[in-house]
Amino acid sequence: MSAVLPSGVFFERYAAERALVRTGPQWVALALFLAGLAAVPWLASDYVLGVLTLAAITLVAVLGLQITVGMAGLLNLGQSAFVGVGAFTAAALAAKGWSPWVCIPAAAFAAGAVSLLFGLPALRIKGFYLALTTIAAQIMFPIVMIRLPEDWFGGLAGLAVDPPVLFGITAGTPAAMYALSVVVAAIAFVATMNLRRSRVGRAFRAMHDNDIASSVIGVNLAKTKLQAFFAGAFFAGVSGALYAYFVRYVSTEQFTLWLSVWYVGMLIVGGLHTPLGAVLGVLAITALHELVHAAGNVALAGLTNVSGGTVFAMTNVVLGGVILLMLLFEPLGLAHRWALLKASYRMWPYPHG
Amino acid sequence: MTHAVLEASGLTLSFGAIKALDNVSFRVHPDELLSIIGPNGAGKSSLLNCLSGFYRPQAGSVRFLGQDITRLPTHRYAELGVGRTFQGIQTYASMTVRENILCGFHTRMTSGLFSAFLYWGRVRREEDRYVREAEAIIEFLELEELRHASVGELPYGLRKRVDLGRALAMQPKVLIMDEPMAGMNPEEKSDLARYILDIKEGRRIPVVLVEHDMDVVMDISDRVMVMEWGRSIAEGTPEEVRNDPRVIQAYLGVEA
Amino acid sequence: MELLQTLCNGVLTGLVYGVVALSFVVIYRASRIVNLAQGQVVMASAFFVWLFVLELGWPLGLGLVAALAASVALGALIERTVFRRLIGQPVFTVVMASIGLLILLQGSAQLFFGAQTRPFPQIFPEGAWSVGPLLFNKALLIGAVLTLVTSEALHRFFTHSRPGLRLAAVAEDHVTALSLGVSVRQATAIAWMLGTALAMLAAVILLSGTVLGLQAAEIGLRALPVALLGGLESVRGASLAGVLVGVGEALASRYLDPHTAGAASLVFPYVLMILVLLFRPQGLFGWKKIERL
Amino acid sequence: MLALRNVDVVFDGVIQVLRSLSLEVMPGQVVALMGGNGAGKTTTLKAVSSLLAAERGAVTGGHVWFAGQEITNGDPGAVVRAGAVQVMEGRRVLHHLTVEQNLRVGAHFRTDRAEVAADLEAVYRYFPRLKDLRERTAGFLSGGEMQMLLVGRALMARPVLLLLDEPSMGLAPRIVHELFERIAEIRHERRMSVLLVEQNARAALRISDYGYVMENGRIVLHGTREDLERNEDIREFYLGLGGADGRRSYREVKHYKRRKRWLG
Amino acid sequence: QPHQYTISVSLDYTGPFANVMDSWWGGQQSVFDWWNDTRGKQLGVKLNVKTHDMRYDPSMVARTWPQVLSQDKPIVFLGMGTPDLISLMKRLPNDKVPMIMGTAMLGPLWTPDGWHFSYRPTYSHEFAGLFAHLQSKLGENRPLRIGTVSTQGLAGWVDQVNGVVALAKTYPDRFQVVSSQWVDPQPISVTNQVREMAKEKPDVILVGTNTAQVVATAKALKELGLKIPIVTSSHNGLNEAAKAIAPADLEGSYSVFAFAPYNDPSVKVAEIFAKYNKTKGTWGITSAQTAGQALLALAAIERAVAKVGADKLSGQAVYDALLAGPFEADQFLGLLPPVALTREAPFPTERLAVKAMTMKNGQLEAVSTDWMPVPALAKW
Ligand SMILES: Nc1ncnc2c1ncn2[C@@H]1O[C@H](COP(=O)(O)OP(=O)(O)OP(=O)(O)O)[C@@H](O)[C@H]1O
Ligand SMILES: Nc1ncnc2c1ncn2[C@@H]1O[C@H](COP(=O)(O)OP(=O)(O)OP(=O)(O)O)[C@@H](O)[C@H]1O
Ligand SMILES: CC(C)C[C@H](N)C(=O)O
Ligand SMILES: [Mg+2]
Ligand SMILES: [Mg+2]
Repeated sequence: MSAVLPSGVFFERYAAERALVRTGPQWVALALFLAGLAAVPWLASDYVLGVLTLAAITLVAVLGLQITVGMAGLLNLGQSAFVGVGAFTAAALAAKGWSPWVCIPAAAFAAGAVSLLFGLPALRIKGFYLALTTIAAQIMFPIVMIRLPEDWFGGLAGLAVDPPVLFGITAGTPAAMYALSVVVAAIAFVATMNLRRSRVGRAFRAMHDNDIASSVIGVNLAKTKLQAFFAGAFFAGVSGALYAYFVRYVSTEQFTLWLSVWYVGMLIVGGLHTPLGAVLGVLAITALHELVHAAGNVALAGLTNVSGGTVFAMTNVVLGGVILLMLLFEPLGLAHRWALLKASYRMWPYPHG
Repeated sequence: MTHAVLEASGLTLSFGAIKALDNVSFRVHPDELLSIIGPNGAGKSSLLNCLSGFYRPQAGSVRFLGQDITRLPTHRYAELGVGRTFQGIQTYASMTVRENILCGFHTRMTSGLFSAFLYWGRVRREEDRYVREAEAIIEFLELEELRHASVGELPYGLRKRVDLGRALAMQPKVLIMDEPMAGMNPEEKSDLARYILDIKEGRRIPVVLVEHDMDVVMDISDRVMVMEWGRSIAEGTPEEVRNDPRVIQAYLGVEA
Repeated sequence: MELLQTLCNGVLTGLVYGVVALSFVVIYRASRIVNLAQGQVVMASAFFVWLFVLELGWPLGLGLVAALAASVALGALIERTVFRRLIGQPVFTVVMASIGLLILLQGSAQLFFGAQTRPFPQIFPEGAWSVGPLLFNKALLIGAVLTLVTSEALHRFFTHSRPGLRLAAVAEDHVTALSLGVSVRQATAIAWMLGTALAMLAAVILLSGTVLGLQAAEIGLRALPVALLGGLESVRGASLAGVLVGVGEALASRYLDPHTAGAASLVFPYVLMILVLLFRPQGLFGWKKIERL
Repeated sequence: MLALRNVDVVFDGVIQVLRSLSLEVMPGQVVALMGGNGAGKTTTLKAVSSLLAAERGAVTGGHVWFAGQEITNGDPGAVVRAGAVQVMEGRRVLHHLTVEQNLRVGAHFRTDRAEVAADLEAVYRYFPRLKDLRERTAGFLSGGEMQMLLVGRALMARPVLLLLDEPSMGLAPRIVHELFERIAEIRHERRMSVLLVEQNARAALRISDYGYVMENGRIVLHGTREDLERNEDIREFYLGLGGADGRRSYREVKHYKRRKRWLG
Repeated sequence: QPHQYTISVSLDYTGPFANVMDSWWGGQQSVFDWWNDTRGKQLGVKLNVKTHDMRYDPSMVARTWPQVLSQDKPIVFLGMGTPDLISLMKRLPNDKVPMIMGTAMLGPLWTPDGWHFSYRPTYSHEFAGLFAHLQSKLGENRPLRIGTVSTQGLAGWVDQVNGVVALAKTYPDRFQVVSSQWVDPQPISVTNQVREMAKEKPDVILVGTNTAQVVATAKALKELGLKIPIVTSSHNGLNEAAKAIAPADLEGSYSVFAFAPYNDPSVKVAEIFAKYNKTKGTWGITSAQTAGQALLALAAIERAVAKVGADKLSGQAVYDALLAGPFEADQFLGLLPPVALTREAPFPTERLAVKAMTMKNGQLEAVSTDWMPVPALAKW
């Protein structure tokens, strides 16, 4: 569906038309939204702050997934292994006393580099088969990490991480971690949007839609696939670094296939075709997750004859159910719903374009 | 006729027992529109695929502007200036018309992954410049109304036009087209014929055209090559070819 | 001799992977659905067996029939509520749906049955037969024979019967199949019923006389590389790839694990799969992807 | 035989493609459906064959009747069994099956084995090229060969109504000519009706009894073959016959747009 | 009015240990309810216990923790497993909340000056206690030959083997690891590996991972016609395995842990559990282990009340109490040996002793009535 603008809005320059924020009301909405984000630490409890922090950290990884899976069409079920590589890299460097300014980028590059290894098969392997090589990354991750020399990544023990120190301030409080994570997530979001509207992002999408035609158009498929893996894992690395600072400990058990599956689930629910989908998906699933969790804890505290297992099995039931319902009734995700909503609002009262 | 822009010599290509191309040679000269016709399965598309680097001939060579490009990787063909459109639909369904066309500029543009994240300075200027060029193509192909329409939702004929737009964006030094007119009505065909002539004459890009619509082929070609069973069986002006009994027998049928 | 024993055990274990892989393949081959939740389906079937045979105490034969019926009913339910509605959607969406299903089934199993480990009935005889110096685990040997027989029967069904041709059309492209009047619904229904029946067989072979818990679903992840190695479209390929993986794993466990502290046999199936896919992207016997311009 | 009454089709809940479209095909009749790109011809066929649902589309108003039964938003399988078979655009052969297997899938629901075998021979007679290629994997055929296979496959279902979406696309002139002769022939042999979407209007009209012209999801003109062949606009835009004299060369087409619309 | 304080508890109702959670929580819940009813009343203290489902997930712990701090304001936190340890270890000293574990510890967590404690040492220590006992019973003067079955990929599992290897290195004349086999977490058959191992003639086979592997190992032994005792840790004890295979097939196998067998007549907690338990859990190894955890917390609280008074309890007070010298066994109702905590390690390193159960004639019974001392082990 083509973008419908409010009537009366037109552009005199192509550049203005391609800007991410285009109309006055959009600027106002953006400002309000940012103000809201900034106000959270004063309004929310520590727990909610923690939840939002983790959501922001997760968002970075899911944005990466949006690039690899959504834009480039390379199914990746091993994102959490790449997050893990980032987390371990950041933790190892932080333990040596490096600042976050070094650790976070280093984590990103390390994860990106490792992803190239698993991206290589993508040069030959396609579609669903590719998903399996990424699962392989996931399975090999703990096995390799544990076997590496202990003074690299802590071996079996894993690594403890001190809170990040930024601008001379120790970001140990929930509010500081929140601020750091949200800012990074915002940067990641803008970067993803930028990628989408520029040459490399278009090459990703072109390859997704029609790889062989793209090669004849001049897209170097090998390079582009590796770039797509790299970009997705780069974000995963950043997410991993933040995660390390947030949990303050990294060990291999934290980066499971199950988590990778979750990332993909969030992307599905949000809609994998646009970065907005990643945002909506992470928010929706996090909210739902917390809701079920909270209800479960209440039930557990109140009704002692309810088995905890029963109450909490509902988490998976509800979340799996939501993914299925989305696929059945809105396969393009919440982002599509959002776009339709905007369109029908703009075209109101005419129901059909 | 001086040197050839594109030159194939002795191209041979088989798939198992099937000989799709059997020692095919020909040249495309500057400022010329060469049509290739022939019955279904004669090997026309296979030939074009060899010329654009998608198939690798088992024998023979392809020379482009004097350079032997037979063994180059596929994407290098585009970089050097071999542009093409495809048989059937090969556009990018999830992108808008303008994005499809911008994809054609891929080899001309230079921005990389990290500069794309930033979208600042040089990247932004580059995007601006190529959007302007894309708009010129959109205007040329009269797609203004649809520049933001998603190509997957366009009807067949318009997608073919987008395909042409994308090929033009490759800023080709030779344009290869595989059945661009298929699925169009005479009016649309005449539009497209006009575009093709404009491309050849206005932009001075030589064109290699595979097409089954004889009216079009005979009207707009400078030269016609006829293929059958993977071989070139006749070559000449449209007039010569039209009256060649072999061509009539193999291809045109009694009608023409 | 010991090497021979290692190989035999590898073959038997491999055929267990094979039967699970077969259940992946059958679903794919009949409906073009890659069901990542197949491990969970196996687990669910196992729970049904436990339910009827041990919990309700039905006679073994009756219990197994009831469990089979329940598994197939589950398959039909999944097909009706989820995959039938996704007919015509891209493969990607379908894979995603199977991920949703995976999470849902894992949760539901815990909800209905709880997470504790429980016994699984002894369905095949216990212990081992010795043939000369070689030992064959009875349950695995019977399972292996069942696997081979089933796979051959299914192979015939898919390649030589008219319904098989119909399923091939569906596996190729839903919309085309629809336009030919092939009922994609029927195909997906068949796919799921066959797939769950096979999952039930797999559960019985896998778990006979051991413990059952939510972790049983992990067999899915062990069998997935096997299915891809054989080629998702190839019924016979599944058991063959299973044997390859089983033997390789046994050898790796014996000769490499001591030097890698157990890493070798764990990653072996994935490494083998990736290596083979690099040379045959469609798996050993899968359909080659056709790329035309 | 087939009747569409005031059919509206909407995709995705918001994109309306057909607007109150009505059309009729009588038994044994060949009806041509013409119109520019995007007019909604393919969509019309899909509304009949009930293939809209797979693309998130649906008939939201009006009725589709076929062989005395309402099939609006019906089940595609039932429609095929009732005898209406669509040849889709886009060369949708079953890539990994052989040519012959493709043809057999076309007859998958028929139990009259002998007749099926006879029909297979008939298809090979209509398209001798397919006979040469019978063991070939369909995905490797050339574009035109695929097109023949598609038509052949549809015939294998013994349709009473054949819905052809641009069958001549990509076929060599001689084959087009033969194809239309075949269609005319088969239609007489089997008293089959055909709803023919065709850009090659000259060839199409020659074998048609009646024709419709679409624009923007609506029928804007319809009439018998003679009526249409006499219509100035049809001659100019669809038959490519400029005015009264013969064809105008494609070389001489002017730059400015001359299109005249029947409806805004 | 009694003074009210909160104890926060980490549970796992949706992660890998959900299967034992009813009994797990039951052990803690019944001890706390009993205490509130009896000694708490006397002391004028009421403990509110808040449970949190941490799903055995470190990120869940990390994000729940600030909330636990600000809302529960706990004076003690009862951890459940590794995720609690790794995400909180570094924070606890700042947050001034002591954490008490009920599980055995792992080598990598053996660090000084923490605020996390367990009455149990590492799994390897516990095994060592049993191995020492078995070695002394060998009847001949040679090392005990140990085979291990475990899985790569999960740190806790690998560490159990590492600790035992370290044990053998420290006492080469008493213990020897003759074969280490690595298998799938849910193995289809371990016959190959067990046969391989049997060539080295192990006296015992250590399976520390999970019940599935215990069952698979027992089946393989039976298939091969071998009788080698299996040694398991507490959380996948023999009674779990005995659900799947005839007890006869586990004959002679051991389960070892640093608390008394739950069915030992001297263990008084069993009665408390029978009276106070509100969960679906049953009295067994799991509930005994968490009851011990609760008892240690309560012992520290009582000591703190004595020191600072019922109205001034705090995390700091409980922490100080934990380190203020050994707790004698009589405080633990027969469940635990004396517990002596120091700053040196998160678990007692002195006066360590374990008990074990073995399968005899299809019944689980205590290996010895006395606590079996654990040989001293250096950090590995
Ligand atoms: N990749 C391939 N694998 C196997 N056979 C092929 C392949 N590509 C083409 N062929 C075969 O080569 C022959 C020539 O095909 P090609 O597509 O070049 O024909 P064409 O002249 O373009 O015909 P049409 O006009 O019908 O498009 C055909 O018989 C086709 O089946
Ligand atoms: N799945 C879809 N979703 C949204 N819009 C669609 C969809 N399919 C078709 N359309 C729109 O419906 C209109 C009619 O399309 P249709 O394919 O029926 O045209 P057509 O007459 O067959 O054209 P052509 O001659 O190019 O094949 C077009 O504008 C197209 O964009
Ligand atoms: C619950 C326990 C048995 C878990 C394990 N020992 C751990 O600390 O993680
Ligand atoms: Mg062709
Ligand atoms: Mg159409």
